Amino acid sequence: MNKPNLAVEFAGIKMKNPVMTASGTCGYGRELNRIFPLERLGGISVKGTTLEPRLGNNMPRIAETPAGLLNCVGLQNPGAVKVTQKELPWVVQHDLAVIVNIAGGAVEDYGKVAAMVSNVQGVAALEVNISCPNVSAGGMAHGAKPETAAAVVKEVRQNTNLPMIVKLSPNVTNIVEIAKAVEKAGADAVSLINTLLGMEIDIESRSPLLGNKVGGLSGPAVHPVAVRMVWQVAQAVKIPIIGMGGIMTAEDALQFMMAGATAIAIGSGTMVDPMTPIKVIEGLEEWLIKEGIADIKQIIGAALPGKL
Amino acid sequence: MNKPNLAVEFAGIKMKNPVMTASGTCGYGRELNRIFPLERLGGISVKGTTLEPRLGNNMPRIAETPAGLLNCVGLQNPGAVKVTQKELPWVVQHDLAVIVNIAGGAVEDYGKVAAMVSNVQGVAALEVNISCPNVSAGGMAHGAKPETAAAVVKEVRQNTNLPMIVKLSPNVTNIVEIAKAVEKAGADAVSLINTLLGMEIDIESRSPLLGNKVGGLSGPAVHPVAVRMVWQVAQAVKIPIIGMGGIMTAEDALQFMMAGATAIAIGSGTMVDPMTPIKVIEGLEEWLIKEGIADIKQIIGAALPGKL
Amino acid sequence: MNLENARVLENKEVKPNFRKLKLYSPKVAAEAKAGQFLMIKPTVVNDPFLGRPMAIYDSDKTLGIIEILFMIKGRGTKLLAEVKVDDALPVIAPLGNGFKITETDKNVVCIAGGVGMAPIYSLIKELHNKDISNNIIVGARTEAMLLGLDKLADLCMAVDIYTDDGSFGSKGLATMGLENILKEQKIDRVYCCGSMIMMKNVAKITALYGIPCQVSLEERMGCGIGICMGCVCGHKKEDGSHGLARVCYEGPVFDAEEVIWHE
Amino acid sequence: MNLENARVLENKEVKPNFRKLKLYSPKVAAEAKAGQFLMIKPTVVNDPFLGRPMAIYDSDKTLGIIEILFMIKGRGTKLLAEVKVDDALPVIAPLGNGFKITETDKNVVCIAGGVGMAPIYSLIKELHNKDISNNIIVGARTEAMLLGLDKLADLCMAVDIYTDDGSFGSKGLATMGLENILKEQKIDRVYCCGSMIMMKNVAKITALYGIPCQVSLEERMGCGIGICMGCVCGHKKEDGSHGLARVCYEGPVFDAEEVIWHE
Ligand SMILES: Cc1cc2nc3c(=O)[nH]c(=O)nc-3n(C[C@H](O)[C@H](O)[C@H](O)COP(=O)(O)OP(=O)(O)OC[C@H]3O[C@@H](n4cnc5c(N)ncnc54)[C@H](O)[C@@H]3O)c2cc1C
Ligand SMILES: Cc1cc2nc3c(=O)[nH]c(=O)nc-3n(C[C@H](O)[C@H](O)[C@H](O)COP(=O)(O)OP(=O)(O)OC[C@H]3O[C@@H](n4cnc5c(N)ncnc54)[C@H](O)[C@@H]3O)c2cc1C
Ligand SMILES: Cc1cc2nc3c(=O)[nH]c(=O)nc-3n(C[C@H](O)[C@H](O)[C@H](O)COP(=O)(O)O)c2cc1C
Ligand SMILES: Cc1cc2nc3c(=O)[nH]c(=O)nc-3n(C[C@H](O)[C@H](O)[C@H](O)COP(=O)(O)O)c2cc1C
Ligand code: FES
Ligand code: FES
Repeated sequence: MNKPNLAVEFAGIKMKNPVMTASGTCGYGRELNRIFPLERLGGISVKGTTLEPRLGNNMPRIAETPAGLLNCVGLQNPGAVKVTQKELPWVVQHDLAVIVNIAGGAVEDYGKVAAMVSNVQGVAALEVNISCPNVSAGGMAHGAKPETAAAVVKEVRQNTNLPMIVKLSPNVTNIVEIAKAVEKAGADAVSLINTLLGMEIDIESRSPLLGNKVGGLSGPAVHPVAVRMVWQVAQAVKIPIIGMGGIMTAEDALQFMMAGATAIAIGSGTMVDPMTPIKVIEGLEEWLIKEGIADIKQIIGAALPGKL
Repeated sequence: MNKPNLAVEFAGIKMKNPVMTASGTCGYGRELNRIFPLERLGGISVKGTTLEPRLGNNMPRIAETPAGLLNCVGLQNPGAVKVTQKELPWVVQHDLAVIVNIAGGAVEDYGKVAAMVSNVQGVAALEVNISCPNVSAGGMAHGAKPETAAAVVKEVRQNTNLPMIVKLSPNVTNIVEIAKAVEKAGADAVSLINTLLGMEIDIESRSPLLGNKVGGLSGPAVHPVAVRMVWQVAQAVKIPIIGMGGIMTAEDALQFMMAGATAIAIGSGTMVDPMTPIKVIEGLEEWLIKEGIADIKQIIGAALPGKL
Repeated sequence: MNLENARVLENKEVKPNFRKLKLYSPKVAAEAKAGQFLMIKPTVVNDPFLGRPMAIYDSDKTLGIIEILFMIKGRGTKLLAEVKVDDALPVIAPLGNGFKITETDKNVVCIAGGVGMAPIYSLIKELHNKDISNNIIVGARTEAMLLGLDKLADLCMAVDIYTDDGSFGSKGLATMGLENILKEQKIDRVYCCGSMIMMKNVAKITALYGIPCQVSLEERMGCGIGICMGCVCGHKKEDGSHGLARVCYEGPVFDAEEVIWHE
Repeated sequence: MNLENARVLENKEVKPNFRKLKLYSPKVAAEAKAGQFLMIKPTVVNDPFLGRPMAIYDSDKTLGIIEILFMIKGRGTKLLAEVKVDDALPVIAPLGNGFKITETDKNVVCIAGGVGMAPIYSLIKELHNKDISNNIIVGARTEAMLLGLDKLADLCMAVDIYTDDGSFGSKGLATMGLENILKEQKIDRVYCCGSMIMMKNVAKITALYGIPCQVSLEERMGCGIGICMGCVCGHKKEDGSHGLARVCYEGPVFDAEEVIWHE
């Protein structure tokens, strides 16, 4: 059989394969590029960018959990100016879809960062992280309610012509409702899931282990929750989905694609073994060959109702 | 040092130690009693009881996940009549706190089951499972909203004089809001967490693996989410908390108690190794001795803000 | 029932993709009955999380040894294939109800399909010890999936072999062999472990001939010890009503007529 | 940097609660520099999930062997203590920036506190090979926590030993030894790995004497390769501004004066 086609295209974003690295787990690509050529990836979602530089949270920022980890890095980043001037120009030189993850406290900050990033030539899309606490609404995440989520999306929409991916938080009663709201507000795609809110307590010191007390849970532990959410959202919205949460193998990635994701992202998996994204790409290719499938697009949504 | 005191008392429930088995993972205790004397446990929460007998969901009902499992047993049980006549009389003979987990589709069903169970001598408390789909509200879980959760609690309150524990679902944006609502509606205690909604896709058949498509995630994978929720709820309500989710060791249990739980329950851990509850009890005792703590009650809530 | 970490004595490939593990587990060896199973984990950590149900293939009370025979299927059995001698594997065993042997039986049939040989072999050994005459039928898709013939040869047992592709023995299904025997001999009882479709067909044939039959079912399991309701099968009760039975606790061996087969 | 499953050649207790692992890893042995570390996992499965950072204690390019020296602390190191010869352990190595040796240095001091001996020993070996005169100070809470003395004896190196309880060597802190040396000798550079408090005090003393000092920091790590921002420490930049540096990527060895110490 010929080499199967791994390329996907969605929301105006072209990727040679559906595998991205997830925001916050690959910096701006420099370190990974020393391990494998960044071009091997379909895309990269760089570390969350905020308007002002941020030092992030106190240490410890990482706690190991069963089949996963908690982090409270807290959006440490050099701020939108430095990111657009120093980091993005480097990464966009590489032949892969560069997605800039943006975050903020105030709604207007999202708009400002979006406008700045949109001026950088070669950026493929914005990914709007709405899991951050909404400063003007008492610290509840923007993404916790349909209205507040939509407000951020509208603000960003007014400040960019780039494809806009909205990254959903899983810490909600009804993810479908949020996905529909951001679709209606102008999102071109959704990515899910961000981390689940968790805590680890250090029984020696009898206090929460992380510097920020709570942290975000990621890794294989969350995979079933993420697959379920993608499967639900895929049935409710028309915009494409980037699926993520606990992907370690091509099989894990295939579950997301069958649940309706057009592309997938890997975060914690890269942290534990930086070759994970490459192994997943190779594994997808092998699986397609084994199954005699010429184009990976054929399996997108295969597990959705009515597709059997 | 003398043997430390492991006994706890809350909401009128007395336990010789804070360790229970979680509903749905110990039947009515008969099978476990062949492995260790049931009396070793502080308490047992029997399989969810519904008004009518239920056959539960189609097979497969179990899917393994990273550090956990999905189940869609679907409340298979012989119905309230048989449970009160055949199962409860057997289990209440044993010297441990017998907690009867009750479930239903319609709000009135909860009330009826509560009334029937309350007539059985020797039952220590009811545990009201509000994670079940609310049949008269389109299948959304009773526990998904403060109002619907409170409605169930009020209905049960009118039908029982037993201590009422309300078991919260973690699939919500704001667990604190729900906990407060059920406290206000008359709950004597809350237990958390029930399972997280998840899905596993069988890439061979390209469809969801479980008979019910979605299932409930439990086991170590959910431990950080559960500890976080207990820690949040403990700061918001005055009623006691039974903590559960992924407990495999005494250390896991201690995290819950330091986060504010007065007692803890073990589910998946018992499934993988039926001696887990006993190992946890022994481990708690050893830890107390090592730390020179005379009474386990001293560590309850130790990791809450202001306790340092 | 015992919970212990059983030491690996041998991990051997018996056919491509099939392996046999020898475990040191005197207590289990002492208690095990034909048709019972164990829950086994390939590691002492929480990955994989659940135990894997495996029939007890053989056991030796004197040496304190048990054996399992398994197909490498998914991640758990892949890891099980890689365990080393002296590794200690968490085991809960023996579990479930094994085959019920009627001492007064004169002449029975045992049918094993593929890796279904695992529980059937231990049954054959027990019938052999009890001097009950036994017709053994072994079926497999192809020669490379015929298992346990060496051990049967050690017992000096004659075997009727069927492969779907005719690569070994007669070409066809094991059920053909069963019908031949039932036509020619007086059979007191039939025992079977194989694929669901094989067992269903064996159940049909034995029902037709009015001969009692026991089958050993397979289901995905959570606990293996009857506490989670994860492994149920459709089951006719004595009063004729339909209900559910736990494969791990009421089974895995059932009277074929009690089982409600899926379409 | 290499990612591989390194084979265990030896797993030995060196003191109660401290073990040494010998791993076969020719590529890592060929590349490793004093003060670099590796991320190692005790199992090939996902439990534990994260690698554990461990200094490269020793390496032998010719034999392709590396060693780590570790304290049994939590679950990961407990499992690491139980690995067997021939187990293959996932390793990412060598990582981070090691100690920077200045070839023109005449006379230096190396201070190791407890298991901080691991990176310091490989530094001592390198300084020894480069014929740089070296004063070695080893500190530990008590005799049972003094590590690596055997290996230092093999190099025929004299060692100044301090224990908090006086159970071996002088009673007191290693920093006392440092002050004595600084008072008496001309020292070009001080290297240190130990507890945070020890390193902070060494940094204070060397700053007072105006002597350059390198410390090897410890932080909880996610990735070990610089991509997660999980392991930062307070850091003074060249322009004097305060920021953060990744212990795994910009470190683990830092010039002491660049480090912003916690109170
Ligand atoms: C009572 C009983 C006895 C068995 N005896 C044997 C035997 O002697 N030899 C043998 O090779 N196999 C036997 N099986 C089947 C064996 O349990 C599965 O092949 C094995 O669990 C697959 O595990 P895995 O990790 O390779 O597959 P995965 O698909 O990775 O397993 C994922 C999960 O699904 C379960 N699962 C997957 N397939 C099956 C299956 N067919 N039956 C039950 N659970 C499954 C696993 O236990 C695990 O929990 C028996 C099953 C049962 C119920
Ligand atoms: C660069 C570097 C080099 C090190 N070299 C050595 C060495 O040579 N010998 C040695 O004994 N120890 C060394 N350590 C410390 C060692 O990494 C920890 O003792 C070890 O990770 C504890 O793991 P655990 O599973 O036993 O503890 P657990 O508490 O169960 O570990 C849980 C998590 O916390 C992390 N963690 C816990 N304690 C520490 C710690 N003190 N430092 C960093 N992470 C921690 C673990 O890596 C893991 O992710 C080094 C640390 C760093 C950062
Ligand atoms: C250390 C770390 C930092 C992260 N930082 C960000 C971030 O800046 N912006 C964001 O949208 N998501 C961030 N995430 C979430 C990941 O992008 C991803 O959504 C999540 O980890 C689930 O995927 P995984 O299980 O493959 O890690 C971070 C995750 C980790 C582990
Ligand atoms: C197989 C299975 C069946 C369950 N059945 C019930 C039930 O009937 N009622 C209920 O309230 N919770 C039920 N639960 C949830 C558990 O009681 C518990 O809340 C959850 O599993 C988290 O604890 P664990 O991680 O220790 O398993 C069930 C869980 C499992 C795994
Ligand atoms: S597997 Fe749990 S009841 Fe059978
Ligand atoms: S551990 Fe990830 S950046 Fe250092």
